[in-house]
Amino acid sequence: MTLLSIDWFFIIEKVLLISVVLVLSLVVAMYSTWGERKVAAWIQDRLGPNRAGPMGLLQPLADGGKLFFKEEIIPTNSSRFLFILGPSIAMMVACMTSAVIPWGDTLVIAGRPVSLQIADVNIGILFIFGVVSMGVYGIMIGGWASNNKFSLLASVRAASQIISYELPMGLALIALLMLTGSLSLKDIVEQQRHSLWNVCYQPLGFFIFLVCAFAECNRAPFDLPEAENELNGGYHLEYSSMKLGFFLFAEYINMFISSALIATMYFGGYAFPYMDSLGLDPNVVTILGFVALFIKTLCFIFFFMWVRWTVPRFRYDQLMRLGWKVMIPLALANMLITGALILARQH
Amino acid sequence: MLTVLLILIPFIAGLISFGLKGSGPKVLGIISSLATVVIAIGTWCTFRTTPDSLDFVADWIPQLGSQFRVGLDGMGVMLCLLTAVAFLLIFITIYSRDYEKPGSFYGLMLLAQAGLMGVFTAYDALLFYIFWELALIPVYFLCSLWGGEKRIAVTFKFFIYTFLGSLLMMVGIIYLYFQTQDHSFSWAAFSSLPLGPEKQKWLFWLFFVAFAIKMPVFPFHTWQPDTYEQSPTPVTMILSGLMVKMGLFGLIRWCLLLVPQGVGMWSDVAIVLCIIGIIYASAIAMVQNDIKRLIAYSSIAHIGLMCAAIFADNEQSLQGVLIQMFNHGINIIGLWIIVDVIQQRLGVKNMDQLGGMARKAPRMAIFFVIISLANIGLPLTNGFIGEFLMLSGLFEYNHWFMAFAGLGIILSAVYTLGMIQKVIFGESNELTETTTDLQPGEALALSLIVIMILVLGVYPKPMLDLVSSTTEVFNKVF
Amino acid sequence: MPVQYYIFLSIALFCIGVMGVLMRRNAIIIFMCIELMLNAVNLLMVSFSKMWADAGRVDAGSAQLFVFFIMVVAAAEVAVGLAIITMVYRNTHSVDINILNRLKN
Amino acid sequence: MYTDTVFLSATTTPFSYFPIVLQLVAALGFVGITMLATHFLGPKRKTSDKLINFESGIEQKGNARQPVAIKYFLTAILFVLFDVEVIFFYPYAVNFRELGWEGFVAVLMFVGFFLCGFIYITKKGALKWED
Amino acid sequence: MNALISTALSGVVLMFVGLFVRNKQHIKFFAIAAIIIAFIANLAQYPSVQLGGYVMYGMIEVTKFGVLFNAVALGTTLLYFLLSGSEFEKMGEHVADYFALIFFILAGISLAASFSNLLMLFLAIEIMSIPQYILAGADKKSLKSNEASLKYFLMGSFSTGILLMGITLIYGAAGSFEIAALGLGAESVHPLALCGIILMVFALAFKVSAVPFHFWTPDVYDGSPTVFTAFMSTVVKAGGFVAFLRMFHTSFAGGSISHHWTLILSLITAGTLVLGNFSAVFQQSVKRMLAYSSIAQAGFMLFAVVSLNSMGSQGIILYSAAYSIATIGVFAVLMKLKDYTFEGFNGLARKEPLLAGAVAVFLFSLAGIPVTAGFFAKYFVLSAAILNGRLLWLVVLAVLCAAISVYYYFRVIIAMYFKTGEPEVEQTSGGFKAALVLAIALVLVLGLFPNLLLCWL
Repeated sequence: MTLLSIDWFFIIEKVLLISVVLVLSLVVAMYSTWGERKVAAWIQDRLGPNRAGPMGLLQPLADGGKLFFKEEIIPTNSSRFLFILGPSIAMMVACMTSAVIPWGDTLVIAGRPVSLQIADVNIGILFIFGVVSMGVYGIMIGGWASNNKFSLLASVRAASQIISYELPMGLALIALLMLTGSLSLKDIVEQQRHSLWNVCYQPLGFFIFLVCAFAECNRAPFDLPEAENELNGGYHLEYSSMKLGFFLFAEYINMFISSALIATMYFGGYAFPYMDSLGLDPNVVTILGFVALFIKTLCFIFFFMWVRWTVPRFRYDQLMRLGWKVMIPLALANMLITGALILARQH
Repeated sequence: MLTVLLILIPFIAGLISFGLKGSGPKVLGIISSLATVVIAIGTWCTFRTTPDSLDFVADWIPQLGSQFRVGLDGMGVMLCLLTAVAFLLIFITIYSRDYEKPGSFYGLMLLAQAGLMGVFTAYDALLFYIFWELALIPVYFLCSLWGGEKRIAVTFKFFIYTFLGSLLMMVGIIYLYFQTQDHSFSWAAFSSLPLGPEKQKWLFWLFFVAFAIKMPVFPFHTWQPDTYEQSPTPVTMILSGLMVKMGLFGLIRWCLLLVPQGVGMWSDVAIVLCIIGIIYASAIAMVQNDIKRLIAYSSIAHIGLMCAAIFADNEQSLQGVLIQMFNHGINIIGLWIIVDVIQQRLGVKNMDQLGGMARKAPRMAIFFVIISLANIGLPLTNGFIGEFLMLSGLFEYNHWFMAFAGLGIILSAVYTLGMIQKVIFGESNELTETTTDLQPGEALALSLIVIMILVLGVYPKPMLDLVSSTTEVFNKVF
Repeated sequence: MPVQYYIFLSIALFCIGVMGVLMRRNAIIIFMCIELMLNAVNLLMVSFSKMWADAGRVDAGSAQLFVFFIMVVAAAEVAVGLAIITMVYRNTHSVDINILNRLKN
Repeated sequence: MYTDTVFLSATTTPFSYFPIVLQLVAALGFVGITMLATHFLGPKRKTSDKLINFESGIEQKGNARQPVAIKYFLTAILFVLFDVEVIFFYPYAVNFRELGWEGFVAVLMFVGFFLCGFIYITKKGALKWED
Repeated sequence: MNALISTALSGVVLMFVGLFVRNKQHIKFFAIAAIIIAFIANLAQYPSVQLGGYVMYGMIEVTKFGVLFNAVALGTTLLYFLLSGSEFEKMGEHVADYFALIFFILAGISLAASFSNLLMLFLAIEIMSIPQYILAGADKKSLKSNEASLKYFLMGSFSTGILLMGITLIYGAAGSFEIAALGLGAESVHPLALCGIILMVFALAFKVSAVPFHFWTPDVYDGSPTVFTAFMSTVVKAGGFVAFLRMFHTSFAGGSISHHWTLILSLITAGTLVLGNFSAVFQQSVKRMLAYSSIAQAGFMLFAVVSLNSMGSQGIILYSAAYSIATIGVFAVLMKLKDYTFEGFNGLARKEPLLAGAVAVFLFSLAGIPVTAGFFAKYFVLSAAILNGRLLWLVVLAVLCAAISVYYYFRVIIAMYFKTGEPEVEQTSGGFKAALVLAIALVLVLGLFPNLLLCWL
């Protein structure tokens, strides 16, 4: 169907895919909150949410509904426009990162190949990097707009933390890039499909990336920006209703996306062992691949939660020291060693 | 080598003098200037026999085609002689005076002498320019440090005027340099340039303004009376007796021969300017009461005549100018010595307060009268022959010009005689009663001057012979 | 898209930047306008790079290299500039350049 | 039709970014609608006490927008510098196989300078948070 | 190339010296040693480029001219360190950092002397500029210094933006960044290239503070700590001129293209001369007078660019040397005085004859009086313009302006020598005096034998 020389099937297909991905990430985020509480309860030997629905499964819906119907409070001292802009940016950013992640290989529907990736751009990693670094604006603007000393301090802390950990993250990715020679996430996955997963070549890089991902998501043990015992709840102290919800959701979506990203870059993405030698229909393999990716992602989400309830929070100076004085040199060393090894093998 | 010595002796003596104290500089000054006079006479003698041996060439800036090229022709010998003699006279006159910081004073004087010698001997345009500036700076410092009350502003004006002029000259020099075949600054290369009339037309002004400011020719003269008045008298002597000759010398050597057609095109304008200057200066001199300013204006008038004669473009007038350059130098220095004596004794410069000095200082009066008459150009004094030649040359060029210039001579007689009348004769007053006659140094200097005046007035042949070589060069050009 | 579009867009951005520098009084806004100018240049540089690459120049990538350097230098300028503005703010509690006329008299 | 599809899905043309634009529109729509919804859905019972800033229950003192510790600015500035240096590694990493050992040595030099700067700021105490 | 590497490395080393050397008076010696090494390293490259330029990746071309100019820049900086090195110690704790910044500026200058690619031009200009913004604001507590720094920074980066736009437009027209291969000298000039060239003229005029882009200069030079003004207004400015000269003489000299910009540039030159000189006349502070005089001198250096011949490059070398030595010297003495007005110099000759003599010689040189280096500097740039043939009006204007410049330079001399007063002068060390004598000797030697420098070209 071509009208005005535009391929309308393509657009419909993409719109559908985007809707699915967005809904999926929202649902995953919602149920991450539930999961988190369950994991916490399990680790701390408690019960966790169990009233709303079986095993408290409806709890996230109840929370969401509650947030919608809460009163919207915008403090008089705050900057109104920025106050609303902050959480919006946070949410926007969270929604955008999923665009370049290959959720699966190509399906063939009615003879037409349909890629399970919203956009396969050749600079996928850079795209994610760029979008994620916008997230800092959401927090910064939110904290500033609140005109609250705690919020401001928290947002400044958050900004410093996020940008500090962006450096080793970028360096870790460079090592990966040397290995793969491409910034396209699809290419990276395809390479892992036929060989070992990248984590085997890049254990240190993976570790650095993981730590940085924790810091980027403001997850424990790096959740200084919302350290409730010193900052009253951090940068979203003044927020209520869905604006608070956005900040919280954005955090969980980010966690989901980071997990998916780690899985994609270091653990083969939708590729799983022997996927090409099972002799199954390509469509089935693709769906299995998607499931594989999803499982890997869930594992990482669980890992995130596990760490949160295991490792105590860093002090701020420790956090910055770790970021600058340990992670950056480590990442640099990783990059150089990777480069040297690859070159040595080449000759 | 003699030529180089002319520059080197005062230069080195000047540098040494900065380190001396007490009467050391004075003695050094006398010795050095005596030596210079001897060398200058030596060059004269050499010039009569082997003129080529006076040339000296050394590499300086080969990339620019500039050399340390000095040499002397008749005019150069004469002016070097004048410079050497003038400095000797000055040093003799001021031997009995005490200046503050004598080391610096004599040092600067001697450096100025070195600069002047350089200007008169340089045969390389760049070298000429450098000496031209070098002569200026010590004089500037001398005026500003030892001058009168308003010295700073006045000498500043003088400096900026002359500096501007010389920069314009530099533009001209650089332009000519690029016209030469082998990119050379030598005088020979410059003077053999085939320049079209169009170029000469404006090149003339670049050079002429520089020289006109130095001489000074109307309307570039405004710095001069103030500067003469404010400067210490020895410096005034240098300015009026020698530095003025730099302008005339430059005009002859570096303008007339390089851009003859330009000179021809503008000679009427230049002569008119000169004549305006003559009349104007004479008129002011007539109503002047300040004796220093009177002599300053009279100098403008005389220089105006010389300048006009240069532009008259014929051998006679040129010969007159050359002779008159020497004579005017001697005469004007004599006049300044007298004025200095009066000022030293009485502390006034206003002629109304003077009078009847002949009675108290008869020797001075005699010298004053003789020198003044020479300045007017009375026959049998040295001024006569030069002025006669110049006027007849001008007459040959244009009758009317000669008439107006002659008017200047008459006016000069009027104010000079008036000056003698007011200063020497007439009733003496309380102030002039206190005066004393000449001291030995002053008397020696003045008698040397008077001897020269009379000798050259009666027997000018040696001088005419000396300058004939220069005038011959011009015969070839025109 | 034809390169003209990019040229017009970049020039427009650049002019906005220049206008901002000339008309605004807040040091930080001026600074931002300067950054806008630099980014307009970057955009134009990259589009010219594409243009010459399409025209068959093999070394057209050097323009993109140039952009990298512009970004680096801009970053260095940001570092220095922010430090200066912070310093001025600490001393005067203002970043309005109008109060900075002590040197005029 | 085939050419159009290829055109739209090729990774090197600007049109491969088209789905991202779509996603941006979708995200914008979602955020906007939710914001509006929560605005209209929630109750509005504003009191002046409710609208002042919360500072642990005590009365607010002064404006919150005061200069914060210079350390944070410093971190930001250092980030800008080092991040840009990191950017330089990207083009290298893409091409480093072609550049071989020669390029590697050059990058080692670059890393050397990077480390010089790094050690310098460390020694200067720019990263010292424990006062 | 050697100069570039050695200065850049020295900068890094100096940074670390500051971390490890406790006594800040010792840092100066490291800096002096480093600059001597850089000087020697630079000269060591001379034999290899004597016959032809040494090209590196199409980015840098080291030529005789570049090496010689680097030698001048490094030499004058050495002199500057010798004369004013101890003033750094009064600027606070970060002495080594200031030295390091100076070395980075020098790296920029040496790049400016030998770039062969527009990218390197841009980098050179920036490496020269950015440390200056910091140096201008080195006196953190002084509001004047703050203001100078901010103003310089804003104006400097603004002009950088304009420069970049120029470069981009030229690239759009020519498709190359190599200055030798731009090939714009054809019969018709691409409109993009024309705009680009004009923008570049403006931006570079900005960097070298030519009228009408000079307005930042007096304020910045006045507000900056004097010790850094001395450097910024001399060596760095000369570096800007070299970049200017190299760019325009290599790329935009040929064919019809030069007609387009020489007219603009000659107007700029005329404006710079006139405005710089006339403004300098009315200043009361010597420091500010020197700031305006640096604008005026920039006018003379612009001659070298606008006249488009080899005399110009000789002139710029000599002018850089003469102007830098003299100005650095005057500033060095100025810093020893308490009072920066003309009256502050009253009677200096009586109290400190050496200082006064030195200042007098330096001012003579700045005014272009013979036997000082400044004379030949002016001589060469004027020659370049006269050789060009079409710029005689500019030459005459320049001569008039030079006469005006005597006025304000001599005001200092008059104050020192002809007026009485009790100037407050700091005690000067023997080393300072020796350096001053060295500077005087350099000025005079170059004034007598300019070919000692130019024979290398």
